[in-house]
Amino acid sequence: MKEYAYFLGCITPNRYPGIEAATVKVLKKFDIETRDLDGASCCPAPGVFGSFDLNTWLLIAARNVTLADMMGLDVYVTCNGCYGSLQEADHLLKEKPELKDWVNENLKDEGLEYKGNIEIKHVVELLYDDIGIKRLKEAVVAPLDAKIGVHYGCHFLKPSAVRGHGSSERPTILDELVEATGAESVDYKDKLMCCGAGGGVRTRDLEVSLTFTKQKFESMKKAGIDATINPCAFCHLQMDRGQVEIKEKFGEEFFNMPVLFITQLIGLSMGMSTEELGLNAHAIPMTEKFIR
Amino acid sequence: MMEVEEGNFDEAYDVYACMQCGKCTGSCAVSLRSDLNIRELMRIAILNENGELEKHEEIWDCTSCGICTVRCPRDLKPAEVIVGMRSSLVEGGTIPITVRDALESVGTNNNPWGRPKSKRAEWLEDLDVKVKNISEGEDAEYLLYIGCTASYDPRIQSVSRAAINVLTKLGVDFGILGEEEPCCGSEPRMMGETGLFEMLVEDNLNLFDEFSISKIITLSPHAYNTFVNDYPECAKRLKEDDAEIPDIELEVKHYTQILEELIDDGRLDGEMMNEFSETVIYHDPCYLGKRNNIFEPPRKILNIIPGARCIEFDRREDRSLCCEGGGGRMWAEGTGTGERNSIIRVNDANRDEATVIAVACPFCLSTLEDARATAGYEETMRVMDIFEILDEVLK
Amino acid sequence: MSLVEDIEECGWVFGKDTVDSLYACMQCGKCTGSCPSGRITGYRTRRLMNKVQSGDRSILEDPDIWLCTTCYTCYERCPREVKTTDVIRALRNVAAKEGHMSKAHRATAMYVIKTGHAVPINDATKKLRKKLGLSEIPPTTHKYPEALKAIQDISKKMKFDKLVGFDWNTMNLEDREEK
Amino acid sequence: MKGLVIGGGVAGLRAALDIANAGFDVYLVERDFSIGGRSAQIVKSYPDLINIKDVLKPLMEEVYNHGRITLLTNSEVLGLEGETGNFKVKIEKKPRYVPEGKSCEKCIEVCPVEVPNEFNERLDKRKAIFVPFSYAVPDGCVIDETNCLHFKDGSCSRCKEVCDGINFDQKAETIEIDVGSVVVATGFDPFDPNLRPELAYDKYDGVITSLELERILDEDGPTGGKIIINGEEPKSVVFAHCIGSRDKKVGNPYCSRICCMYTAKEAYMLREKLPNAEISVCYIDMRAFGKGCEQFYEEVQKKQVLYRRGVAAEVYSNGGNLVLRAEDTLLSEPYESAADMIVLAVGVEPREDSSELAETLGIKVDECGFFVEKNLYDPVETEKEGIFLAGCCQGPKEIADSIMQGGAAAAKAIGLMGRHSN
Repeated sequence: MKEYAYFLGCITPNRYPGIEAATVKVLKKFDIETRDLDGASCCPAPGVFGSFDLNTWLLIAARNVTLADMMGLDVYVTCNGCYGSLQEADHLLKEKPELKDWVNENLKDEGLEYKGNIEIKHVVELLYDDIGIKRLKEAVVAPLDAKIGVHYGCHFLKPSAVRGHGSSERPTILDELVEATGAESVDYKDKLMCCGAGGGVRTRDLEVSLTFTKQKFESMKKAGIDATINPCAFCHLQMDRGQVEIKEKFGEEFFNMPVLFITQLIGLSMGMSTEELGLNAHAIPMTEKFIR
Repeated sequence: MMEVEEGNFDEAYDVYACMQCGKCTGSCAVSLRSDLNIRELMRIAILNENGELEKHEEIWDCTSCGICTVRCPRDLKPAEVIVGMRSSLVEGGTIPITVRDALESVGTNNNPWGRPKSKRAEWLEDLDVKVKNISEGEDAEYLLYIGCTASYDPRIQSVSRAAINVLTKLGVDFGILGEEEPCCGSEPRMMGETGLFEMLVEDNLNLFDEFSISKIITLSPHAYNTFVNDYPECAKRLKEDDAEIPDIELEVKHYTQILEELIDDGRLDGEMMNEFSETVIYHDPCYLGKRNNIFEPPRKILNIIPGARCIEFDRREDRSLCCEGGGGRMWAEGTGTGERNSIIRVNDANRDEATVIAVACPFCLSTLEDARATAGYEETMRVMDIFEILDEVLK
Repeated sequence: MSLVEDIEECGWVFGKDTVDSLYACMQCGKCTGSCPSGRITGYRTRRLMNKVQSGDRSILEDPDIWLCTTCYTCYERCPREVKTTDVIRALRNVAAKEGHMSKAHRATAMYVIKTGHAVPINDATKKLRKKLGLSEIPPTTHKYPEALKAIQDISKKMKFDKLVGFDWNTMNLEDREEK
Repeated sequence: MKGLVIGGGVAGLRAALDIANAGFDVYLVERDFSIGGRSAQIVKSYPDLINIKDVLKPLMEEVYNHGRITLLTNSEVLGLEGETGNFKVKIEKKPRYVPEGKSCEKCIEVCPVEVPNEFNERLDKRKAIFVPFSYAVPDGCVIDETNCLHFKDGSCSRCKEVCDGINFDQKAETIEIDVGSVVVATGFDPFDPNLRPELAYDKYDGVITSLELERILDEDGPTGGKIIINGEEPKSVVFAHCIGSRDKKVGNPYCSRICCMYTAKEAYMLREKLPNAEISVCYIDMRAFGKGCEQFYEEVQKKQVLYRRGVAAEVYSNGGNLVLRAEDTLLSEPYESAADMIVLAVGVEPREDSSELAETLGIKVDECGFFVEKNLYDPVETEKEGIFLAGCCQGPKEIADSIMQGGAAAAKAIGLMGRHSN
C-alpha cells in the first residue's frame, strides 16, 4: 500500500467534485491511499497570481507544499495549475537556498518550516508510474469503444525541463492511459494547443479564452472524436462549461462533446457508474458510450 | 502585388530588390510624427493588392523630399513608389477632398490654388518696372517662370516682384508669360495625377515651342526639378505613344544658378549692395539640394552680401530638414500630430540666434513664415527669399 | 529605475539570470509564430520582448500583455532559451504595481484573501459532494479558519491586500479607477 | 627557383613562411615600414578574444629570422615581365635612413615635426622620425621623408645631431629579381564614411569608425586604452552596421563579412570598460556564420547590448547632443537615439591603387576593385598562371580565412615551382 496527500486546489473540490471522487476511488482500487491535506488553500494559480505578485504566489504555494512536507507525504494533484504552482515553487526552493531562507522566515509565524523532503506528483504520474499500463489494462472490465481526443493542458508538460515528462511537442503518456481503457486516442489538429483559460485570460477576457476552446473543439469534431479527456480541473472546467458559454457568446451549434477527467474515464473502464464518477453533473451530458 | 499603369510594382519600381533595411523610414522627414513608413509600404506593395492602399491615409503625408531615394543602399526609388501608390488612389477616386479640388483646379484653372487663370498676372500691377511679355510676342533670352504659388499667394507674390526688380537691375534679358503661364505640373505629378501631368507636359512643350522659348529661369525648385528631370523622360514616353511633341531642348536654371553665373562674370558683387546687418541662416530646399545637389549657388550669393553674418543649420545640405511643403502637402491635411518640422526649423534658427532665415523656394517660404508666427518670432526673425534679400540690399 | 530593473526586482524569485535571459533575444519571431493567443489577438511576444529590451514603459499600460495564457509554448521553443513566460509574469507584476490590474483580476485575488480559494465553494457543489460520498465542506481553508487566517496573514505581510485594493472592513474590493 | 609574396599582412606572412618552409627561397615585399598589416591595428580576435599581438608578433619575427626569406620593407613592385616559372620583377627599395633595430628614441624627442599617426587612425600625432608601432618588424626608427624637414627644405637635421646612425644620403634603389611564382596579398582599405555624409563623420568627433575604436581600445593606443570621446567617457554608444557595405550608392554592393562580428567583439570589449553605458547596435541582418560566432553574438547580447534591426539613417546634433535616427524595422517605428559615441562599422574595400597593381601584374579586378580569382573552384589562382591571391585583396574576409588562403596560395606556388624545378 502506498499513501499520498491529496492537494485539492479550488476547482476540483468546489466545482467538479466528481474528479475528486473518481480519483480517490480509482487509486484505492490499486491500493493507493489518499490522505487529506488539511488546511490547504488555492495553490495559487501560477499564471494568475504569478502575474499579480510573485512574492505572494511563492509564499502561499510554499505554505501548501510545506503542509505536505510536514506530514512527510508526497502530494498529488488533479489540476495542471496546482501542479504548475506547487512544482515550480518546490523546484525554486530546492534550487535556491536564499529563497528557502526567505520563505521559512516568512512562514515561521505559522509554525511551518519548508524542508524539501517530498515530491509533487500529478495523478497522471501515479497512474502511469505507480500503477502502470499493465495493471490498468488488467483492471478493465468494461472496455470503452470510443474515439477520444486527448487534451494535455500546458502546465502538465511545460516547462519540460522542470516537469520532466519528456518532449512537450510529442507526449504520449495520456494517450497510453486512454488506450489502456480500450478506447482509441485520435489525433487532431490542435491537440497540444492551450485551452485558453490560463494566465488570467479566462477571468479577464472570456471571449478570447473561449476562442481557443472553440478552435480545439472544431478540430476535434473534424477528427470524428466522441469525447475529450484531460488531466486538469481548470482545463476541464474551460472545456465543459466553456461549451455552454461558447453557445451563449458566439451563438453557434453546441459541440455537445462529453468532457472527462482521465480518472473518470479509467473509472468507467473499471466498471464504475457514471453517477458515482460525478459525470452526470457535467454541463455537457454524457453520450451513450459513457453511460454505465 | 500592386499594379500601376506601367505594370506591377516590381516591373515599375523593383520592389522585390528592397532589403527592408529601413534606411528610408529612418531618413524620412515625417516618419517620426506620422504613420508614414515607406519601408513597410515597399513590403505592402509586394504582399498586398492595390485595395490595401485605401487603409493608408498616411500616403498623403509624404512631402516628396526624396531623401529615401537619395539614400537607398539598394539604389531603389521609394519616393516614386509613393507616387505610384498615389496614382492608384487617384485612379480609384479615393483621395482627400482637398487634393481632389487642387487637381481639378489644375485641370480647369491651370493652377492648384482654385484661382481664375485671368488673375495669374495680378501681382504685376503695382510694379514700377516694365517687363517683357513673351506671350505678347516680345523677345527675350530667358523665360522667367514664376509658377502657381508665386503668382497667387499674396505673401509669395513679393518674391515674384523682387525677382523682376533684381533681374532688371542686373541687366538680365528676360520675359514672362503673364496670364498665359501654365502650371508646370510638378505638384500634380507628385500627387499621383499622372495623366494630367502628361497632358501638361505636352501642352507646355508646345507652348514653349510656339514662343521659341528654350532658356528658362525658375523661381521654384519644384518647377526646376520637373522641367529638368521629369519633362525629358515624360516627353520621350509620349513620343513613343505618337503624341505631338516638339523637338526642343530646354536649358533650365534655378534662379540661384543664374545669380551665381552673374557673380562669376563680375556682374554681381557686394559693392552693388547696401549693408545687410543680419545673421542669416540658409534653409536648403529639398528639390534644390537633396534632389538636385545644388548647394553652393545660394550660399555664394548670401556670402557676398556686405554686413550679413552667414551661419548654418546643423542639419543642412543633404541632411537638411524638409519643411514639409512639397509633394502636394500644401493640399493635404496629414495624419501626424507631433511638432511640425517647420517649427523645429525656426526654433533651431532661433537657438542659433539667426535674424533672417533665407530660403529659395516658395513652399519653404510659406511653411517657415507660418511657423515663425506660430512660434512667436515675429519680432526677432524674418523669413526671406534670397530674391527678397537682394531686392532690399541692391543699390 | 529602468524597466528591466523593475522587472528584475519583481521577478527576483526566478533569479536575475531568468529575467536577464531576455537580452539573448535575437528577435527571430519563433515566439510570436508559436503563440496561440497571437493567432486570435493582438498579442505579439517578439514585439513585447523588443519593447522590454529597449525599456519602453508604455507596454505596462498595454492591455495586450494580459492576453498570454502562460502556455509556455514560446518558452519551450525559444532558440535562445529566453524565459519568456517568466519575463511576462514578472512584467505583469510591474504593471500591477503601477495600478494596471483589471477589476476581474482583483476580484479573483479578493476571493483568495476572503476564502483561501480563487474559486470558492457554493451550495450546489456542497450538495453534489455529499451525493458523491465526499465531505460536504472540503478539508481546506473552507473547513479550517486558522488556515484561512494564515493566508490572510501572508496577504497582509506581502501587502497583497494593498496591491489589489482589498478593504478589510467590507471584506470587499475598494472602488478604484481602472487604468 | 624563388618565390615572391607581395604584402606583409597575415595572408602574406603565412604564404611566405609556408613557401620558405617547403625549401624555396622567397622574397616578401611590403610597402610599409613594418610587416604585420591591418591585423597589427586590431587588439583582439573574435570570437575567442585572444590578443592578436600574441599570435602576430611571433609570426612576424619568424618571417624576419627565417633564413630563406628575404624581407623587403618600404618597397614596392614596379613591374613584372615574363611568365610562370620565370618572372622578372622590378622592385623599388626605399630607404629608412636609420639602421634597422636602432631605437634609442632620442631622435624622436628632438624632431620638431608632428603629423597624424596613421597607425592610430590619425587619432594622435607622431614625429617625422618614428617607430611605426610597438612591435614593428623590422624594429627601430624610420624617417618619413614626405614630412621630414630635411627632405622638404634642408632646414633641419636635429635627429642626426643626436644619432650618428642616421644617414640622409641613402637613396632609393631599384632591384630586379627572378622568381617562379607570385602570391599577391595586398590587403584592404577601410571604407571612407564621408561617402555617406548623412552620418556626419566629418562633422562630429563623437562619430568614429570601428578601426578608430579598435585603436582606442588598445592599451598601447592613443588613449592608453581609455574610452574617451570629447574628453569624457561616453554614457551611450551606438554601433552602426553596414557602413559602406551592402550599399550600391557608394559602389559597394557586397557584404564585407567581418563587420557583424568585429562589432560584436568591440561591443564586448566596450562593455568591459563601460559597465554602465547604454550600448546598442543598428543592424540589417546579423551574419554570424563563423565557428563559435553565433554563440559569441548571444554572449554579447546578454551583456545588455541592445540589437535593433534597421540600418542607421542619419546623425545630427540637437543643441550639441548627438542624435542617431533609424527605424526599428521590427517595431516599424522610427526612433531617435541620443549617443555620446557613434561607431560606424566601416566595410572592407580594395586598396585604392589595386587596379594599378593589377595592370602591373597582368591580372584582373572585378567591378568592385577586388582581384579576380580564376573561378570558384580555383579560388587562389588567377587567370595568369603563376600568380596567386590571398587575403582581402581577393575579397573581404576575416583574419583566420586570410591565413587559410595564404597557406592555400603557398601550396599552389610550391607545387608550381616544384614542377618547374624538376
